[in-house]
Amino acid sequence: MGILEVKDVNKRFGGLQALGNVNLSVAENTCHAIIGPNGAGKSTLLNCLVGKLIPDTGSVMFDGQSVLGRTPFEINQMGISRVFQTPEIFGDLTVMENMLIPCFARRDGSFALHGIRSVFSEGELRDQAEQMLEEVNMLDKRNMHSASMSRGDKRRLEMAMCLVQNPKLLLLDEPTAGMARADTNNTIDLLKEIKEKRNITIAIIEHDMHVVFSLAERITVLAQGTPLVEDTPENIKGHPKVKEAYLGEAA
Amino acid sequence: MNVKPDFSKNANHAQTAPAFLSVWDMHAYYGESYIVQGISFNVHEGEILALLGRNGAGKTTTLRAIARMDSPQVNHGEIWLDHQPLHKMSSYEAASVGLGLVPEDRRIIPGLTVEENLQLAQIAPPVGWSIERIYDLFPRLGERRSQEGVTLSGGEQQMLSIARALARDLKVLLLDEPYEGLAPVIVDEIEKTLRVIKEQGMTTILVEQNAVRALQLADRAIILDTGSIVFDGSAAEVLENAQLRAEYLAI
Amino acid sequence: AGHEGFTNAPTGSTVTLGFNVPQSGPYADEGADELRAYELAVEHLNGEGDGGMLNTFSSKALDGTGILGKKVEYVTGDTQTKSDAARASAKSMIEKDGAVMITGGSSSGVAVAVQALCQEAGVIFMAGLTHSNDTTGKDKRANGFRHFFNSYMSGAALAPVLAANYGTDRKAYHLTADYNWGYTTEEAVKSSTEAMGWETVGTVLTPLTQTDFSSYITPVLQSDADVLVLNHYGGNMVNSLTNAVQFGLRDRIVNGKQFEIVVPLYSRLMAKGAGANVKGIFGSTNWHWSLQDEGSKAFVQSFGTKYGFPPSQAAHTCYVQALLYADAVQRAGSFAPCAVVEALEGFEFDGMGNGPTLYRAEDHQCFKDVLVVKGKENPSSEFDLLEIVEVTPVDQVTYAPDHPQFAGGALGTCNNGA
Amino acid sequence: MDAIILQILNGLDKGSAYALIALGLTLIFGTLGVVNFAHGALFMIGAFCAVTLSRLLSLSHKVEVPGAVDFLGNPQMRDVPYIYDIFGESLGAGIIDWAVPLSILFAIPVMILIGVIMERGLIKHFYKRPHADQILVTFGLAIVLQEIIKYYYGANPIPTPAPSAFVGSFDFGALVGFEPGTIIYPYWRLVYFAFAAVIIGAVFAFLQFTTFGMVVRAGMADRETVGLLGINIDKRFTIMFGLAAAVAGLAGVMYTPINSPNYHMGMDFLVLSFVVVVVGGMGSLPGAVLAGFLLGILESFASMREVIAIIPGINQVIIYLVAIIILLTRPRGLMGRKGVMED
Amino acid sequence: MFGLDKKDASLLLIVAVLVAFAPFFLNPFPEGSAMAQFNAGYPDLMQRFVIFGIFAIGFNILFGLTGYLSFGHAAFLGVGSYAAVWMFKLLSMNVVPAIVLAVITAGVFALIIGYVSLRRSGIYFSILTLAFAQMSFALAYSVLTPITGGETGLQLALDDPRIFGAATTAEGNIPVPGFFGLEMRDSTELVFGNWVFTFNVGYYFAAIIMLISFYLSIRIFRSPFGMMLRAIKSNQQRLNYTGLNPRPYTLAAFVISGMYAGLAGGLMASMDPLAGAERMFWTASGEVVLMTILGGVGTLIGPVLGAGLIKYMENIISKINSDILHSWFAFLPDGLEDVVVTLIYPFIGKGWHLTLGIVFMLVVIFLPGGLVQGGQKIAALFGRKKAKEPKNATTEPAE
Ligand SMILES: Nc1ncnc2c1ncn2[C@@H]1O[C@H](COP(=O)(O)OP(=O)(O)OP(=O)(O)O)[C@@H](O)[C@H]1O
Ligand SMILES: Nc1ncnc2c1ncn2[C@@H]1O[C@H](COP(=O)(O)OP(=O)(O)OP(=O)(O)O)[C@@H](O)[C@H]1O
Ligand SMILES: [Mg+2]
Ligand SMILES: [Mg+2]
Repeated sequence: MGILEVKDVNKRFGGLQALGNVNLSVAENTCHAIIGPNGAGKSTLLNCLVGKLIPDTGSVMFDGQSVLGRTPFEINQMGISRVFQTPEIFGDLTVMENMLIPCFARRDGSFALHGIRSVFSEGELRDQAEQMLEEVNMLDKRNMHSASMSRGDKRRLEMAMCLVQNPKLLLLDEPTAGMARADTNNTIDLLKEIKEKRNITIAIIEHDMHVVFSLAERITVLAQGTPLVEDTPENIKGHPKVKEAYLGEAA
Repeated sequence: MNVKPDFSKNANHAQTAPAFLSVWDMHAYYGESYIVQGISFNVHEGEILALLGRNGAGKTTTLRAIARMDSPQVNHGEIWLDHQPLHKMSSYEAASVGLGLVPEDRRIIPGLTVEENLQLAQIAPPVGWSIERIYDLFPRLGERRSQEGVTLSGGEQQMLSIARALARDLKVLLLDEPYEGLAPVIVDEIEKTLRVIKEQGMTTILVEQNAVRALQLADRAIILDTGSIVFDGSAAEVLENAQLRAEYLAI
Repeated sequence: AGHEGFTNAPTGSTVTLGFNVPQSGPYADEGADELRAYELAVEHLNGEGDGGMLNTFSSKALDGTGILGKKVEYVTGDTQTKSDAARASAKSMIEKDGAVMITGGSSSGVAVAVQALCQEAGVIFMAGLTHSNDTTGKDKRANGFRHFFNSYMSGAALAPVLAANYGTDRKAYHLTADYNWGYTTEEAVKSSTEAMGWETVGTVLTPLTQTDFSSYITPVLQSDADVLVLNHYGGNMVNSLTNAVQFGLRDRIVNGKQFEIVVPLYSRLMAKGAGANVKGIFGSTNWHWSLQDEGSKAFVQSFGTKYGFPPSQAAHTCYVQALLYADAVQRAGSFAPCAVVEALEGFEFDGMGNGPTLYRAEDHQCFKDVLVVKGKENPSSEFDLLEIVEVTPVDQVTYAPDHPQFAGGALGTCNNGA
Repeated sequence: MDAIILQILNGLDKGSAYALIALGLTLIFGTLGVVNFAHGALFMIGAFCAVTLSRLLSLSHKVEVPGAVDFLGNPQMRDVPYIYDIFGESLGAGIIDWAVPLSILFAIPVMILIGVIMERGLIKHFYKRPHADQILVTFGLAIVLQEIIKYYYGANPIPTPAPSAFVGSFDFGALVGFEPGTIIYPYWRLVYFAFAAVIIGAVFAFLQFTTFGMVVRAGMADRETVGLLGINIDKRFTIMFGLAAAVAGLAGVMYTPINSPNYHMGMDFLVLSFVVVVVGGMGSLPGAVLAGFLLGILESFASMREVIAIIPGINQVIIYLVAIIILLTRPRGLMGRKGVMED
Repeated sequence: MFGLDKKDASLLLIVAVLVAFAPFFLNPFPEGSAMAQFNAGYPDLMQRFVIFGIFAIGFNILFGLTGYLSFGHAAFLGVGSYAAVWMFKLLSMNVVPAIVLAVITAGVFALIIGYVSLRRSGIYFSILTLAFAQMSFALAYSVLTPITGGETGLQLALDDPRIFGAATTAEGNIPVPGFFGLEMRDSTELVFGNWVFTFNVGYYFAAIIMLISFYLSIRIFRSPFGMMLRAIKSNQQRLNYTGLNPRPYTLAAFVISGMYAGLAGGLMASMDPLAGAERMFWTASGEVVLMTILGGVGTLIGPVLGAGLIKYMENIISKINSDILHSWFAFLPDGLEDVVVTLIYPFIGKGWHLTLGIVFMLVVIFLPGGLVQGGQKIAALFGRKKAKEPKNATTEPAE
C-alpha cells in the first residue's frame, strides 16, 4: 500500500479524454517519475492530486485519506506540495518573503491572524528559510524582488518554497526545465539528499531523461491519458514502445 | 579563450561587415539594473548561432532587446538587420521587417483559441507558413485547433509558440529555450525543422540550456556571463574546449 | 476673534458675514445668483450703489455705514448641496474667518444642518432658499431664521387657485421626491387640495437620483387621475415635467376634463431648464421680479443694473435676509446672537417685496404674501418665463405654530456661544 | 395588462439608453481594460454637442421690438437668428428645429477627435499602469471636462427639444386593439430605441465581421506578444477609443430631448453604466447590452406603485439588488470572459 | 521602539511631531495677511485631516495590501457615524461609548458585506461593494428616514432621552460631545504677534487616535498577516497551494478596514454630531479611493497625505473668491490686475473642482507613486539620502 493511491481516475475535457482509468501507486519514500508525450495528461493527473481539478470518476487516497472534495489548501496541509510547470511564485514579494509564507503555512495551519507581531521577530522561521535558500544556492538573492529574477531562478525558488514545507509528498512538474546544467545536477543531488534525510516521497514529471534516470526508482509512462507501462528505469529505457512513442533518439 | 570581436569605436561596423544581423555595443537595463553590459556580435545569413550561459546570464534579456520589446530598455548601442536599423524601431516594426521571437514563457494569448493564436500571427505582413502546413508539422495542434490556447499542455503551448513564429515570414528567428518541456521525440522533430528552414536561408539565434544539443545544431556559439560575452567562436570549438565547457556551461 | 461673551464678536472696524452657497453641483447657478445678491447687499449696507431696498425698507435703522458703524466684509464657501460639506464650510467661516452670521443655502437638508451647527456654535443663521416645513418646524433652532416660504404655504396658496381654475372635483396623482422636503410638500399640497374637495388617487415616491421618470409617468396614464402633482425640485422637477409632457399628459382628456400638471414649488431657473414644457403650469413661488411694489422694483433695478438680468427668488430671499440681519443688529445695538434674536422675533416690516411681513417669534418663520404663478405662454425674454396669477394674502397662508405639519422639535434658547 | 406592456416599453427605452452607454464603456473598459471614469463625461459632451449646434444655428443679432420695454425700462430686444437671414424664416426655423438630429453629423467627428486626442495624449500612457492610476487620471479628466462645460454653459439644465415632428406620442394600443389612449409612447423615445438598435448592430457587425475585435482583445491580454507578431496595437487601440467616444457621444446627443442636458449628467450615469457593464460581464458586448435592457426593464417594474406597496423602497435599490444577485449567482456576470479584470 | 524597526519608528515619530505641532505648521501666515487665506490651522479642518487620514489608512490596509478595491467603503463610515449619533441621543454625550459602538457596528456591517462580496474578485468585487453602499445610501436617504434622519441627517434634539446625561444644558441648549468633561469643541488660542494658533481638544483627541491607528497599521504592514495580504495580491493561486486559505485573510482585512472607517465615522460624529446619508454616496467612497491613490497606494503615510490634500483643496481653494483675488493682486497696475484675476478666477472658488481635477491628473502623470513619490524625489534632490543604488530590489513597498 503506497502513500499515494490513485484508482481508476478519469477526466474529460469536453470531447477529450485527458485521463482514462489511471491507476498509480507511489510507495513511501521513493521517487516515482511520470513521463510521456506532450499532452499525455501528466499535468492533469497532478492537478487531480492537488485539488486544482476534480476527477470525473475514481479515487485518490493520500496517506489513507481521500483528497477528493478537499480544497487545495487543505490538501497542502495534509502534506502535499507541488512545483508547477510554469513558475508560480509571489512576484511582488522578495525571495525571503516568498520563503517565509510556506513556513507560516506549515507552522500555523491554513489561517492564523498574526496582525501585530513583526515578521522580523520570527527568528526560527527565518533561519529555516535561509537554510533552505542556502541549499538551493540562492541565499545571495534573498532580498531580491522575485519577479525580476531569471526564469531558472524562479524555478529554484519555487522548489525551495515547497521543500521548506517539509511535505510528505512532493509533486514536481518539470522542475529542471530551463535550468542550467550545473543547477540541474545540483537539484538532482539536493532532491536525493532531501528525500533520504527527511523521508519525502517524490513524484516527478520530466522530459529531461538525465534527471529521470538519475532520480527515479520507478517510472510510469503515460500516453493519451492511460498508463502505458510502469517499471524500473532500466526496463523503461529499453522498452521498444516507449522508445518509439516518446524517447526517440535520446534513448 | 576569451575573444571579444574587434570593433573600432568610430566605425559603424554593421554597414561594412557582411553580417546579416549585427549587434554593436548594446547596453540594456531593466529600470536601473544594468543587465546587458555592452555586447557586440554578428550573425551571418543562414547561420544558426547558439547563445549560451548560466541562469541569469542575460540571454533572454539580449533576445528581448534585439526584438525591441519595451523592457529591457536599450540605452546605448545599435542593432542592424539586413541594413535596417532595428534599434530605431519598436517591436512591431522589427517584426514587420522579418524578426521573430519565440519567448521563453511562451506567451500564448489568453482568450484566443489555438487557431486564433495562429491567425493573429498572420494579420500583419509578411505571412509565412500556412496554417495547414503548421498543422502538418505539429499534428497535436491541428487536433486541438479550437481549444483555448492557454489550456494546452505545457509542451503543446511550446509547439504553438514556435508555430506562431513560423506562421510569419521571418528573416531572423530568435528562439528562447524552444525545447523546454517538449518530449524528446518532438525535440528531434523540431531540430529537423530548424535544419530545413536553415537550408531555406533562415538565420537563427538559439538560446538553450541543453548546450550539447544546441551546439550540435549550431554553426557558431556565443557564451554570455553576467551580461558580457566571454566567448565568440565556432560551435565545434566549444564542444572541443573542455575547460570552457566546464567553466561556463558545467558540462 | 475676541471674547465679549459671544462667538466671533467683531473687534476691529469690520464685521465678517459668511455666505455659504452651492457653488458646485446641480444648484451651482442658483448659488451663483444668491452670491450676487449678497454682494449687492454688502454694497448697499456699506453705502455703495443705489441703496436698493434700503430705500424702501420700513425700518430705517440702517444708514449705509455698514453695521453698527463697522464695514461689512464677507467670506464665501461652497455647500456643494451636501450637509457635511455645508457644515464644513460654515465651520471654517466661523472658526477661521470669524464670521458672526452665516447665511445661504439652496436646499432644506443643508439649511437644517447648518442651522443646527450655528445654534451649537453660537452664531446667527439666516436661511437662504429652503422650503421644507421642517426648517421652522421640527428642526427649528433659536439662532436660525427663515424668510423663504414653506411647503405648507405653497399648498395653502395653490389650493384655491387650483380649485378656481380646475374645479373642485379633481383626482390628483402625486409623484414625490423620496426625502424630507418631498414628504412635507406632498402632505401640504395633499391636505390643502383635499380640503377643497379633490381626491388623491395615488402617491408614488421617486428616488432622488432618478433621471428618467417615464416608468413613473406611464402609470398615471393608467390611473383615472386628471391632475398630476410633481413634488420635485431642481433637476428632478425639470426631468419629471419634461417626461410628463413628452408622454402627452397635457393633451389628455380624463373624466371629461383636461389633464393638468401642477408643480408646487417653482423657480425661474427650473422653469428655464424645463423650457417650453412649463407653459401654463401652475406653481407657487416666494417672489418674482415682475412684482410691482416699490421694494421689488428697487431691488430689480439695482440688481439688473449691476448684473444685466433680473434676480431670481433665491437672490431675493438672500438679499433680504442679509438686510434683515443687519437691521436687527443695528436696532439691537449689538452683534450678540441673543440680542439679534430678540430684535428679529416678532419683527414686522414692509418694503422688501411680498408686502407687510412678520418674523414670527414662535418659530422664526416669516409670514408674508405668497405668489401663485403659471408658466408663461409667450415669454418675451429668457427671464420672462413665469407670470403671476395671484398674490395670496398672508392671512390665507398663516398657520398656528403647533400645526401638525410642524409638530415636534423645539426652538430652544438662543446661544451666544463663547 | 396594458400597464405591464407600458412598463416593458419603458424598460426597453431606458434599457436602450443604458445599453448604449454601457456599449461605449465596455469598448474601453471591458475590451481595452482601462477603467474609464471619464466615460460619463464623453456622454455629457455628446449631449453638449447638440446644445452647441443648436446654439450655433440660432446665433442671433438683436432687433428692437417697437413699443416694448424690458424689466429695466430699456427698449425690449428680440433675437433674430442669422440663419433666418440666410435661408429665410421658415426654412431657418426648420433647420433650428432639427438641430438635435443634425447634431449627429456634427458630433461624430467631434467625438472621434476628442476620443483620439484623449487616447493619444493621456490614456495611452496608462495601459500598463495599475487600474488605480487609471481611475485617478480619468476621474481627474472627467472633473476637468465637466468644469469646462459648466464654465461655459452653467449648471442649469438646458432644454434641447426634439424636432416638432417628433413631439407627441404614438398610440400603440389602438394599433393592437386596446382602448385608444391607454398604450401611448412618445415618438422620440421610439426613435431613441431604434437609434440604439442601429448603433449596437453597427458596432457588433464591425467587431464581429472583422479581425479588429480579435486583435484588440489579444492586445489587451498581451500587448507585448501582439507587437511581436508585427501588429501595431497602439493604432488599433486609438481607433477603438475613438469609436467608443463616438458611441458615447451619440448616445448623449440623442438623449437630449428626453432629459435636458446639464454638466453633471455624465456623473449621474457613470456609476450605473459601470454596474451595467460589470453585470453584463467584463469584455462582453452582448453582455453589456443584455444587462442594459434587463436592468432597464426591472427598474421600470420596480417603480410601479403595486410593487412599491409590497416592498417599500424597492425602486431605490432595485438595480443594485439585481446586480448583487446576478454577480453572486454568476461569477463573471451574465456573459463575462474569464480573466478580464478579475484581479 | 514599540516593536518597530528604525525606519518605521522614525516615520511614526515624524508623523507624531507633525501632528502635535500641526496648529503651528498649518497656520504659517499671520492673521490678516493676504496669505492667511491659505492657513488651514483651524479646528474643523485639522480634525478633518486626521479623521479622513484614519479613514484612508484603514482603506489602504485593504486596498494597498490585498489589491481588493472596495468602492463602498463610505458605507462603513456612514454606519459608524449613525451609530455614534444614536449613542449621543440615547446614552450620553461622552464620545467613548459612541466611538466604541461606531467601530463595532461598522465591523459587523463589514463582516456581512465582506463575507458576501469577497466571493468575487477584481472588478466584480468592486461593483458588489459599490452596490451595497449605494443601497445603504438610497435607503438611508429615503425609506429609513425615521432611523437616519434622511435628507436632513440624524441630529441631536432637545428632547433626546440621553439616559446617562443631561438632555439639555443649563442654558437650554443641546449639550456637546465630550471626553469625561473635556468638550470636543473647546479650544485655547495662542497669540503670537500677528499669529494666532488654535489648540483644540477635539483635534488632539482625534489626533491621538489617529496616531494609534497609524501605529497599528504599521504593525499590520510589517506583520505576517500583512505579508499574507500582499501575497494574496501577488498570487492567490500559489497561496492556495501553499496551504493557506486566502478568504479569512481578505475578510479580516476587509473587516479591519471597515472598522477603521467606522472609527473615522464615530470620530466625525464626535467632533460634529450630525450624520448624513451623503456620507455613504458613491462619491464619498470614491473620495477615499482617490485619497489613497493620490497619496500612494500601499505606502504607509501616503493615504494620510492624499486625504490632507483633497480636504485642503475642498476647504481652502473653494473659499477664495474674486474679492480676495483682487486684494492679492492689488499691487499690480489696474489693467494687469484684471487680466491676472481673470486668468486665475476659473480655478478658485466655485472652480475648485477644476483645480482638483487638474491636480489629480498632474499627480498621477508625473508622480506614478503618488505624493509619497513626490516626497522621495524632493528628498533625493536635497541629496540627503542620495539616489539609492540601483533599485531593482524593491524589498518593501516604499514609504
Ligand atoms: N482546461 C482544458 N480544457 C481542454 N483541454 C485541456 C484542458 N487542460 C488540458 N487539456 C488537454 O488535456 C491534455 C493533457 O494535458 P496535460 O497538461 O495534462 O499534458 P501533459 O502530459 O502535462 O503534457 P506536457 O508534457 O506537454 O506538459 C492536453 O492535450 C491538453 O490540451
Ligand atoms: N523584469 C526584470 N527586472 C529586473 N531585472 C530583471 C528582470 N528580468 C530579468 N532580470 C535580471 O536580469 C538578469 C538576466 O536575466 P535573463 O532573464 O536575461 O537571464 P537568462 O540568461 O535568460 O537566464 P535563464 O537561463 O534563467 O532564463 C537576471 O539577473 C535577472 O535577475
Ligand atoms: Mg504538463
Ligand atoms: Mg532566459
